[in-house]
Amino acid sequence: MEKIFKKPKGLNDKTMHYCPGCGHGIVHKMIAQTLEELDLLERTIFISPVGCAVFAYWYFNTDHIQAAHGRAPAVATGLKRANPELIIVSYQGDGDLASAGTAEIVHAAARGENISVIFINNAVYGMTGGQMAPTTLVGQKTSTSPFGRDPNFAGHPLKVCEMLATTKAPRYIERTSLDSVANLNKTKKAIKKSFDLQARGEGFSLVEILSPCPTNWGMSPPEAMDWIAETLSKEYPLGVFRDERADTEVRNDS
Amino acid sequence: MSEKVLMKGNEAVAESAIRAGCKLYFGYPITPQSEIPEYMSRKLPQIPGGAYIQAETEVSAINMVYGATSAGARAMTTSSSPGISLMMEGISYIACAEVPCVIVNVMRGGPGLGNISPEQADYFQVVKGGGHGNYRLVVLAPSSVQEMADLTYDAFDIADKYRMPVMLVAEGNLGQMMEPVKFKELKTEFTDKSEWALTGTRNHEPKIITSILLDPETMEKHIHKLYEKYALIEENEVRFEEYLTDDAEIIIIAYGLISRVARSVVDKLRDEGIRAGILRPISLWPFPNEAIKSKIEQAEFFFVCEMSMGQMVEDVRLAVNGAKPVHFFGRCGGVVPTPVEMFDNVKKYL
Amino acid sequence: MPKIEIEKNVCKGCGLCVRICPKNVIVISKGLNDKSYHPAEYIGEGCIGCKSCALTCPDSAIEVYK
Amino acid sequence: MIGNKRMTAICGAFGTGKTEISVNIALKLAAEQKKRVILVDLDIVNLYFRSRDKRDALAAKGIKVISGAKGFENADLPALAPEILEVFAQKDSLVIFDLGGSDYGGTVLSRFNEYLKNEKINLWLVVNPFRPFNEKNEDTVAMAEHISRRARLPVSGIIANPHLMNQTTDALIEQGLAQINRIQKYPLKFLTVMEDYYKPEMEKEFEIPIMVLSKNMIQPWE
Repeated sequence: MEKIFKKPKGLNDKTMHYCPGCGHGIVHKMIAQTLEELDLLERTIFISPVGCAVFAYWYFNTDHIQAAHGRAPAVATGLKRANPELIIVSYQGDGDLASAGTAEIVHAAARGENISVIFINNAVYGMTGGQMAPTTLVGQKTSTSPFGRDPNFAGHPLKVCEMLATTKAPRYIERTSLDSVANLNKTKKAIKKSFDLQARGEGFSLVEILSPCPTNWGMSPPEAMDWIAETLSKEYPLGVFRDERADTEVRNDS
Repeated sequence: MSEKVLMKGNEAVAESAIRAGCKLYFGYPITPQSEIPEYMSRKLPQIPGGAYIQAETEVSAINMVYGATSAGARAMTTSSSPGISLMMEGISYIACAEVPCVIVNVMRGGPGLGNISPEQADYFQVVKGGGHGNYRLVVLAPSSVQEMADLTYDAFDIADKYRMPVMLVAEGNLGQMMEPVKFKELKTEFTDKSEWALTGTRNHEPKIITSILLDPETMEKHIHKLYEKYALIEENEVRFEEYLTDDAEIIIIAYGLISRVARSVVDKLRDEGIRAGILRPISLWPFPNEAIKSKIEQAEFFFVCEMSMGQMVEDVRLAVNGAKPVHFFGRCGGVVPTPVEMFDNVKKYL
Repeated sequence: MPKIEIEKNVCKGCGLCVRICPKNVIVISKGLNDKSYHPAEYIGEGCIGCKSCALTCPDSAIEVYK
Repeated sequence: MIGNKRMTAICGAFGTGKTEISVNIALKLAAEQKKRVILVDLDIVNLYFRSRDKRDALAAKGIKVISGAKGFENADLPALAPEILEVFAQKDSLVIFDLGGSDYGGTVLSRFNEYLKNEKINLWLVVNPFRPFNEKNEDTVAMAEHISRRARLPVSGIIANPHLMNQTTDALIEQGLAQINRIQKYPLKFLTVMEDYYKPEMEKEFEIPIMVLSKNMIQPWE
């Protein structure tokens, strides 16, 4: 009998600190599997964000750097420009990427930095205790939107893939989810495509992953997955937002 | 061609950084230092492995430096006062994570947006902290274009040696003025960084660069380790220059460009038979405390001149510790003190 | 016959594998593991080796054999 | 000096001495007292050490200075003053344009192309081979070509300004001038020498007209 699914080499044996049913663990595993499959583990620098994944470096068998809130794409830029041989995995949550670090992510994308951004969207601030995030849905109750997000005061959710896809440089942008077998497989495929493109030097890619936060949503993990399928992915449609190589011809004015 | 070239202070910083092996520059334009990114944007793309990146903000610029130097490269960023304020978050992270880097602050008038005229009012910010937490920066203050070049070159070595950020501070007019300058040779040998730099895990166990230490005892231990390093720097890296202080009864203390105004004041005082001299701190941290203390006995008084409301003067007072009077004269808002008014102010205390 | 092995003391009992299993052959155990979670448990038969449970497991606690 | 041209624009790399030379040309023309002299500071690139700093001193010598919007001389705000247009209307005036440094100095001039195409104008490139980006003649020529395209005007001559400030020597001037002389593409109009380093025999020795510069931009400790 052959073992057809085992723990990837990119992860060590520590038990992750995440809550039961948290999406971070699922995505960490996919990243590690993919780096192993593409034989990129030894070249990878993983950038952990500020958020629940701040300690991601406890679990990966790769080099690691921890970035300030929102700054991971800037740190990624520096690393990659210093050593283009490195594979840069910039891992960010929605508070980190879509709030504190909007400037960094927009401009790293606009420059077409040859990095892979894995963006975990769970519509809430996890680490600090379930406060409203830029991605929180209208009407969603959080510890700082106790009556539900009111668009008259707090505006509407920020859609990162759609926003970044308005710039020309990004090579690949896709939104996936973790709520079904089909979507798990699509997520894994998207991560693999992103890393592969980076290894080929093709430019910036971002995979946004709709991910459960059962604790702060106040749901059991299975209920949280159902909520992604029924509610969250209605606000954030899944799909590919960019999959083409940008025009890179240099045109000098006189 | 001549071995010397005529350069602006800002250009000298840029050229000297390149000679020190800095291949990566990340920055954002701000007057009065924009000649540095302009120079870098012309030169670095021509160097193998070199890159000039115009960051979206100074916040990003310092974090790009954090990434680049973590990969073992020599990298720098430069800005002027308001931009340096934006970098404070990153500087604190870099100090804690023990990564080397060089930052240049070509200071302008503040607070707030202030103006583009020269000032020295960022002393507190860069010498006393600025960012959060327990850390120090090595701060170097040149007074000529030649020193802009020399100290930039040295700053990279100091940063690598101690694995920490080093900041060069210059007044706006020092960045803008032109003087002949001679550069050092292109540096080709560097400190071995393989112990800590992020290069992938081919030949070693996973490495981590971080500034998060959750456990209070671990954090305290780390801060103690940083301060042991700082004690070593206070022992080894103090820099200052003296001018006619051997027999001086009036010790003028001034740094940066204003020390050159002070020099002409000392000459004028000497012409009148008044024994005055200058002690010019070159490293603002580590501060030349011992040098100042050694002048207490001979001094009638100390006279501190700054282009601020008086910031370094507090460190002078700490060093003198009440043993002799410490007088202060400063102009701020971008006004450069003239030799005449400095002279008149010294004479008030005679 | 395909089968899965769940590492009992790594499992946090989140139930995502139970939710996703197309053959309903995984259950939450009544007993506790070392970490005081009720871990997931393979009922011992009916696995088709589809790997869905391993794919969804956040703690990489499941290995699949075929 | 300026020939039969009513207008002269001074361009070149950063810090080659454009402002010093512009001010000196304006002073010399004003001293001749033939026509009204207007100095236009079009340096929107560099905000320190610009000729507008000397506005009052120059006004006393009969030179009108037009620079950034009034009241904003110290601002990091490179706006052009609307009164610039009057130089094209006042046909009896002599005009010196002090352009910004580098390739971009020409751009601002191009903004006034609709007026300039009806004017007689010198576009002179100041070269100091001891400055970055002027160290090699091919870089200097490339810059001249770039400025010319930007300004939509031909570069009509070079002003040699070889110096190392207070470390200038006769030998250094000679060495710098010899290098500039090797530029074939543009005619060398004259050599500039700061008054402290000028010697009357230089004119003969170097076989070139010399404009002696008086120092107008000084440091507070000088």
